[in-house]
Amino acid sequence: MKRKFDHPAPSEREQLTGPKYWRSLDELTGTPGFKAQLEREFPEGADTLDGVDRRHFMKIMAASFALGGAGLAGCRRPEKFILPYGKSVEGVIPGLPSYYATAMPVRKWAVPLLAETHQGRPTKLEGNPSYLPHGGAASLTAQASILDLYDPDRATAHKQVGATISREQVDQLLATIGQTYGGTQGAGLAFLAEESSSPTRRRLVIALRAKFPRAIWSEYEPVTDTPPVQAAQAAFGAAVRPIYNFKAAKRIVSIDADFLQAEAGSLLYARAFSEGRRVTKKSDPMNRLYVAESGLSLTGSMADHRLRIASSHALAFAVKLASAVYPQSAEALAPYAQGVEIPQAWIDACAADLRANPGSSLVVAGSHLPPEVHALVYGINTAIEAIGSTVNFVADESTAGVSSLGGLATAMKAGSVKTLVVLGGNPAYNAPADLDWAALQKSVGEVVRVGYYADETSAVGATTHIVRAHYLESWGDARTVDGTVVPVQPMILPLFGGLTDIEVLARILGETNPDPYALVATTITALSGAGANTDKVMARFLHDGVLAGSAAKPVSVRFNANGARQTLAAVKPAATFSAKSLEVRFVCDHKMDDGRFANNGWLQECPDPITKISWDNAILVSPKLGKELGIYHANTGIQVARQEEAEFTMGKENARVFELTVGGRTVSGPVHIQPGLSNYTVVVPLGYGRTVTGHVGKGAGFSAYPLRTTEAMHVATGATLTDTKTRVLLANTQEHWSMEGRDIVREANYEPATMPDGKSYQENPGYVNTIGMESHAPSNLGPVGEKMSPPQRATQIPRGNSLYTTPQFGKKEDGYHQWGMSIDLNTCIGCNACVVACQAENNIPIVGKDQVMRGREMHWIRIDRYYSSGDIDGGAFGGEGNTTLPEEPQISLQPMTCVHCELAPCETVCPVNATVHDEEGLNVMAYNRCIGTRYCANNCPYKVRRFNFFNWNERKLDQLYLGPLGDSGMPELVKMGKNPEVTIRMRGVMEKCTYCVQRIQNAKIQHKVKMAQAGQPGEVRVPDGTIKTACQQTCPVDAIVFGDILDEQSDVSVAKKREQDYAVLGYLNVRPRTTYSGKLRNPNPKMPDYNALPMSRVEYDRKNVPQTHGHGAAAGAHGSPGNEKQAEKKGAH
Amino acid sequence: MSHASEHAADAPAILREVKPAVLPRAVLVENNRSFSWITEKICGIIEGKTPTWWWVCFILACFVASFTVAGLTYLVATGVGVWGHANPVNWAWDIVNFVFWIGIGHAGTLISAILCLLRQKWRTSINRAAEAMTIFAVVCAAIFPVFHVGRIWYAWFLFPIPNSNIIWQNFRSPLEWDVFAVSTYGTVSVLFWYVGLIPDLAVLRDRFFATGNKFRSFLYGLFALGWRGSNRHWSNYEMAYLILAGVSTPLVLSVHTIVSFDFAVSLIPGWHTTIFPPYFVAGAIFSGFGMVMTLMLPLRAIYGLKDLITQYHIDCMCKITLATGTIVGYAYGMEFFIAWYSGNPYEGFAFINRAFGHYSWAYWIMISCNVITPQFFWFKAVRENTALVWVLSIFVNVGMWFERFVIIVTSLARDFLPSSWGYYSPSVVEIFTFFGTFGVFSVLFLLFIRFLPIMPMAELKAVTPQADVHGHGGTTGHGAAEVQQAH
Amino acid sequence: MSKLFPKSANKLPLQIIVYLVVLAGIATAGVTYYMTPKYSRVGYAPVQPVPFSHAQHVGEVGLDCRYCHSNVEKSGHSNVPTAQTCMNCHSIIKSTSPLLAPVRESYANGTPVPWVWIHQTPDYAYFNHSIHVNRGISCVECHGKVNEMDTVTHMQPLSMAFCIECHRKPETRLRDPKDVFNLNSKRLSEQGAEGAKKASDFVHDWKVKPPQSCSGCHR
Amino acid sequence: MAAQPHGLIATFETTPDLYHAAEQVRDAGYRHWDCITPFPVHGLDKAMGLKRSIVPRISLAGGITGFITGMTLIWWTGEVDYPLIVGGKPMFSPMFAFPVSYELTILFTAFATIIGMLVVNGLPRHYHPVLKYDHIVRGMDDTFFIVIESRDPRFNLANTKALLEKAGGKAITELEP
Repeated sequence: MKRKFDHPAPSEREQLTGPKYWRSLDELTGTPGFKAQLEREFPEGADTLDGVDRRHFMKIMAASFALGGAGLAGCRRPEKFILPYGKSVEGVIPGLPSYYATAMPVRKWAVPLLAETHQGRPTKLEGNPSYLPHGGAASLTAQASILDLYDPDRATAHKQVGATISREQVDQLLATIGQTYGGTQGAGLAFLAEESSSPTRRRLVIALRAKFPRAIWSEYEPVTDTPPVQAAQAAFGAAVRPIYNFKAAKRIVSIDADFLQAEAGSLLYARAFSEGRRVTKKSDPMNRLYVAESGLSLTGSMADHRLRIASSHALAFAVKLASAVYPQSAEALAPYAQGVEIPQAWIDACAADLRANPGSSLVVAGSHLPPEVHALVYGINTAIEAIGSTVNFVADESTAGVSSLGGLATAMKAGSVKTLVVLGGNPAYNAPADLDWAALQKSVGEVVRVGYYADETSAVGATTHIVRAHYLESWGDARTVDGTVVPVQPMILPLFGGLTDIEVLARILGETNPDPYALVATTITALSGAGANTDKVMARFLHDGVLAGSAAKPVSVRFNANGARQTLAAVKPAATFSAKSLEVRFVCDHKMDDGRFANNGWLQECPDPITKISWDNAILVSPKLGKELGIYHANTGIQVARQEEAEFTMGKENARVFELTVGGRTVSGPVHIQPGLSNYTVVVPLGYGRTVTGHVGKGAGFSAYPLRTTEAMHVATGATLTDTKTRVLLANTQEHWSMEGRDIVREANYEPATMPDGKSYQENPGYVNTIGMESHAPSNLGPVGEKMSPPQRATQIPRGNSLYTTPQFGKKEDGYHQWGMSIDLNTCIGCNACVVACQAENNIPIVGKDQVMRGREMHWIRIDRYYSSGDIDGGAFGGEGNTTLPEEPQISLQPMTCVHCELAPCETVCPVNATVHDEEGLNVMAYNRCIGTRYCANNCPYKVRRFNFFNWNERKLDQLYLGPLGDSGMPELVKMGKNPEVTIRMRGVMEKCTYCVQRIQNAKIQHKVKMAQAGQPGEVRVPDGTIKTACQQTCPVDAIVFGDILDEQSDVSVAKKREQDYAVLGYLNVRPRTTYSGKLRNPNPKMPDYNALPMSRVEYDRKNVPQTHGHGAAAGAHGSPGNEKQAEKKGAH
Repeated sequence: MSHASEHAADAPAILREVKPAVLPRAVLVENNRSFSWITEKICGIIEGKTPTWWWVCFILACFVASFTVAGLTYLVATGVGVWGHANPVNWAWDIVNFVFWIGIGHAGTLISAILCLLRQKWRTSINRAAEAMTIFAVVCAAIFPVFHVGRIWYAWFLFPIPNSNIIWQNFRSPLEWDVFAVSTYGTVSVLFWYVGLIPDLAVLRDRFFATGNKFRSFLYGLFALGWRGSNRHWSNYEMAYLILAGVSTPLVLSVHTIVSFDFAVSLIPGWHTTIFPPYFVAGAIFSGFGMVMTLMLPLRAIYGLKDLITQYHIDCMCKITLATGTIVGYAYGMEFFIAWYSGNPYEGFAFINRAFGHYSWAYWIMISCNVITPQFFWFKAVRENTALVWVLSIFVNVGMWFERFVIIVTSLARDFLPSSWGYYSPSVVEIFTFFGTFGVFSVLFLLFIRFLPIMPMAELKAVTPQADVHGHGGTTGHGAAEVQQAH
Repeated sequence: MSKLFPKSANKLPLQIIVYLVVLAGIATAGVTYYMTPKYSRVGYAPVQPVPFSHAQHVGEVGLDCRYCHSNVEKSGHSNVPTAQTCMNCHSIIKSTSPLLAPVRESYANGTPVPWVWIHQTPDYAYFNHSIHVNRGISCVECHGKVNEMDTVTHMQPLSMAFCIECHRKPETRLRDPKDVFNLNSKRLSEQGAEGAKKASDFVHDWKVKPPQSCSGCHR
Repeated sequence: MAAQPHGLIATFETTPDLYHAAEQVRDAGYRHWDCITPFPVHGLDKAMGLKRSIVPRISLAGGITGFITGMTLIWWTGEVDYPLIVGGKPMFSPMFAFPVSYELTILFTAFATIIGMLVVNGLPRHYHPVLKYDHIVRGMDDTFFIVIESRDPRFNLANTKALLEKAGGKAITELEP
């Protein structure tokens, strides 16, 4: 379905006439009419953005249509106009999207993307399938980044001391800086930039250093996602960084490393990890993941064995593991683990497992950990023969010649900086508190800020604010984590005349041709080797979206134990922690990153995958610490469901506000009890509490940056929490954490237990069918239906035991396809990318914190997160198991969206036929027929229907309750980003997942058109794989498969045929078209915390199987060995 | 007795002398009031000067009703979001109030229809007011399903009106059944009430004409359709009335059955249960009689209608309340039993959660009001203490409201997937909107008692002893109050 | 009392009922006619900024629809030609006509010619031209004989009923694929028994099953 | 109008009086006559010799129409005109069509009953000679009348008056037409 537009070679005209813009806009820019139209569409100055020319729906194409004013032509209807281009635009067919390759730069790496544009407006981003390691996946933030482009709160004008200046003046200013400091060799000139992987920027920086040798070039990122180079320097004597090959790793140990989410290249790693995790048949191997961590990360949630340790104790853990893996080192290392309790049995069994799999094991340490841990890990990886197999090292020169923020600050304090150019970043918000950046910046005479937003940094003493272009407006380049060069290609002219970093640098440098396209072309041509033809290289580069063969080559490294040991020299003894002296772990937020996405509504509203809190961050504390702090709330008299993890009063999390004090610095924030945390580690996500930001980000969360110092950027110790006795409401989207022993997520262990019980995957791949009501009830399909093949079942809908005969799809009106989906719970890592991808594709509005608190979030797909501990008590009433929060939960994640039931209960109850089935098995929703009784949502057992309680699209989120007294209408800028293929829903209608019906229909139409034109009009069935739903397309781990279940060869049919395929709540006989593949866990029987059954299964057995109390063997078919295993587990501690 | 007398007329002369022992007969109109006393009493309420208390109540009621008007205006202007609904509780006070009011309405129909069919003559004194109550309750009830929809301007989609979108309604939906059931119920109730009013309107027409108030005479006359008390008319009229009563009886049962289908047909644990139809009907009768007592007892005191609404009536109503309350209590118990016996963990949890979960407070209010309160009616002393009966009847009303709340909200708040569990609490808007419906009801009821005969005069007269054609009833149709009963 | 109501009053109820019935009938008929797309859309023929005559260009000159609406076979949206397309000829023919001033202006500086949009589908209904014209549904089915129109006029109601009618019985509307852009051609079903046979073969061979459920048009 | 009066009206004070008088008028063979009572007097139909009302038959017809309307509507809209797959349920089934048909049965019965009753009774008829009678107000209250209409073939001013007097009627008056 997706296709890339093959860019024609640049014409000669361009070569001669300076500025070169995005290829296919090129012709446009030549026409004054288009420019005029652009000006009208995207007026400069945000104040006019709300626009008088109001258009209602996004069906209208950007440049080809516009609806005239509200004037009525007679009384029949408003007159609308068709506004065609003045001159035909090559390659643009109104009504058909074009696809272009680009990439989103993230710190030292990038996500290659494919942008869908409608007449010059990018509307949706997907991963670029040409970049094979990502397989067309995109991350959560990449999916959401398109919203920033259309953010009405972005900086819209270049400003100098408050006054708007023109683009020409900006150019002049930059040239002046270059000229001024040219004479001083750059003395007095300093740059502070974000990290970047751009080869062009690198080239320019080198040129900069040559031209201004005395200028300071510094880079700063508040969070680190690549391991410290000094560790590699010490261990290998080379500036290298590791690239992991999780696909080859059968045994993985993560030391506080959230490689599925927080590390550079997480997209790549998640994908590779899932490939080692995916089990589709008995012979498939499954990797095993050990995680030792302080917080509860997504990686931790996937762990087969999880050890809660303080981040400060990661060194001790690494030491112990190193000692166990390589006993020769034990003696020398022993002192570094002193005073830290780490269960030796855990380490020994884990180490034994690693040793047993040489060359296919891998140990990963979190980037935030100090170099000594990394050095040790390099040693361990050497010992287990990981280097060269599961981890490779590539040269890393990114830190060469780069000053740190601290270095820059020293220079600024000394007064030696006269002009500071801040490229991106937001140091005034996120610099370490001990630097007092705001004051420092004010002390500098001239601060030129290049920023996308007029933010904190622009607000404190920036003399000039230059609008920075969004990456979708920029020419640039970047490298993925494996070093592959990818283009950053603009989809649209800079809406507000923004500049890119490279353009700024080029202009300061006084480059003869500061046009960013030329800059990039020069770099790429050079990278392609001598004698390359720029035009050809660029055409190929932009078409593919990757520069072939540019991936970094692995270098061979030799572990140098002595060098590594030197890193340990300065190590101080590990602290011990208690409620009086806590460890604070600052984490890069799942959604806000370091705060850069603060004004991105999609991300703000997206719930954190673990805490399920949206719009806020919280101080996360363990249940044990919660008890000691006295915030463990009281139970209701008789507990009928398990204790809730947070205090939900009136359905809203009413969190207590605590002051968190570290080293005399204090911030206050709400406390959220988070099972799975190290007892005395407090986890604080960064990126919230922005003070100068747009409407969306204002007031979201609190900033933890004031607690951070240069010395303790990621982990701080000696913290205390004090109750402020106040409370704040948090928007938590999931009130209850326990599955309550229900058969919702069905799990099994991959391998049989030491005493086989028939419940493991290897013993019974169809284990999912032994759980749930279906397991002991007659088949819903009835004897006839049971014998049918899946396509027959899909079309003939066997009556089963129903009173009614069901209408068949196999009639005259029958469709040629029957759609279905399968979701693999085993590989889903809960990254939320699908949630935002769906939001972008389907024009799903955000509703704001207040409405999320009420439970009115609109996400069509959500990730349900359950904890299970096996402690649940069988009876509903009371029982200790029901009244305590697990400290060590197992996490089960489940993407949940409309499952398109064949016997849909929602359809039956809709009085107006607004939701019915189509002939291809979709449960469709006709918005224009819906009157909004909400009965369907009530009757949906999966609770996936979403109601437009207000006119989310037309009203401001802070004025929802004002009704007609509030402002109405969607800002023009926001309208541009909407998908024209999907109706914008008005208030009062229900909506839900459609299986991306617009993609299905377009694919069917395009296929039919293609076949008709090819003379094979009878070929109407769309080949498998053509249609991908938005969630499927972006899923980094390919957990979602969608397709035609009539085609027995299709991926989805194959997935559904697997024995571990089951329907959630299957006993209801609603026959969902979306089925799930059961989750597998792969624990090591030799581990002390080994569980013979997954905890959710233990809970299921406890709740549903009559208690046998010690007579497990006699429990019969549904026996409950979980109880004994549970006892074992408890005993082990 | 009258049966015996009829034959006496044809019996041999000798037997006429033999007076059979008179069976004690429940006195429906006490103190042997005459026909004209009844007319005067009932018409007097309408013809008299508007009492001050009426104005006070009316203005107060209008004020309260304005809450509903304001609440609904705000709702329509802004969106359903102004209520407290959210996933997973997409129905809450709106449907609670709907079922509550519909339930209240049922006693009215029941009193007039079922008791009419069963020849329970004691119904005559309360049936007019009860029917009025039905209609006004249906008005209040209808507000909620109509306004709870997200796009009220498309509510006409609910009716099978041909249009250029050529799409029809889904007749598989209980909500569509509801549309027909409630609109039929409303229509038939109004018709039944109106038919009953025709002879009384004729009385008022003629009385106003006699006193020279031509305007009011005209108005009443317009609706009296030229009724002239012709016995040929009475003959058809009585038959029609009987048939209306006959169809109203299955109607009233079907309406609440269908209302209960809204829940029973769904698959939510706590809703999906076959006991609902009888249980809802019993509950409706229960709440309806509660409301009848709540309304009639003060009226009886204010207008001095003790001779018309006698202790016997109160006794009967108390007993029905007791019976239906006990049925409802039985249903509560049965639900638990079935939930346990079905072995369905979702079902079992739903009921345990009702009693002991987050909403247990509502559950126990419901139990104490609906199951425990009516048990007081076992005692004659309680039944004879009008003030106490009135207080208890209010508890019944409260309890039945909570019953609907418990069924709807607790089931939705905790259904299949714990990830979607939630907690519903109402917004100020819906509290006021609901509160206001009592104002709407009161406004209508006050208008009713001011402008329409609150009791069916013709029917009352027909049950007086002197209405008997064989003269056993009393001395004379014009007998003054002081004339003692002949027997 | 009867003194209140004259004798004539007895006839009134019947008269009122008769009047009401008549009134209701008129109202229903009126609503059905005046408030449905059959009335509210059909016949809409706004004045366009340039008095472009399809009759002249198609009927007389013989231009193919696709000369101007060049993407109709590829895209869901049938494009209105750019000024450049007009200028292909009009830079030579009538190159100074004042009526063509907006086109020339548009060509020169890009200001779009504000053509009034006639055939609008509602925002929630998605119509795709390419699938129809590629599979035997002619322009004329929805747009009427544009080749004979001096001013483009809305010819069909384009209501849901209109769409569904054809989707239910595609064989009655199909044309030979080569006739799709020939607005004077006849439907297969109007070409006698042979045509009807062709139509039913068309439906069978091309697997023509137009969607009749919501998802076909509403997304 | 000095012409033929509408009829004669006689007053009776009690129900037994009326009852017996009615029997006499009935036995005298009058057909166009009527009793005016403030309430339905039990047994008077028999005394007047009235046949069973035909209203029930109209009601029955209404009910059957209602039921058929419901079933047909649902069958036609769901099975014939626009079949849609809804919740995997059949396009038409009497099961789910029943509640609506049932309600329509009742609705149509009620309409038929009331309209039938009014038509049979010749109502609304706001003008009627009886209503012009001065004491009609009491007839709505506590008095009973017998009216014998002059269009009755047996009507004879004197004889009829005598009959009424004999039957115990008081205040026998001619009614203006």
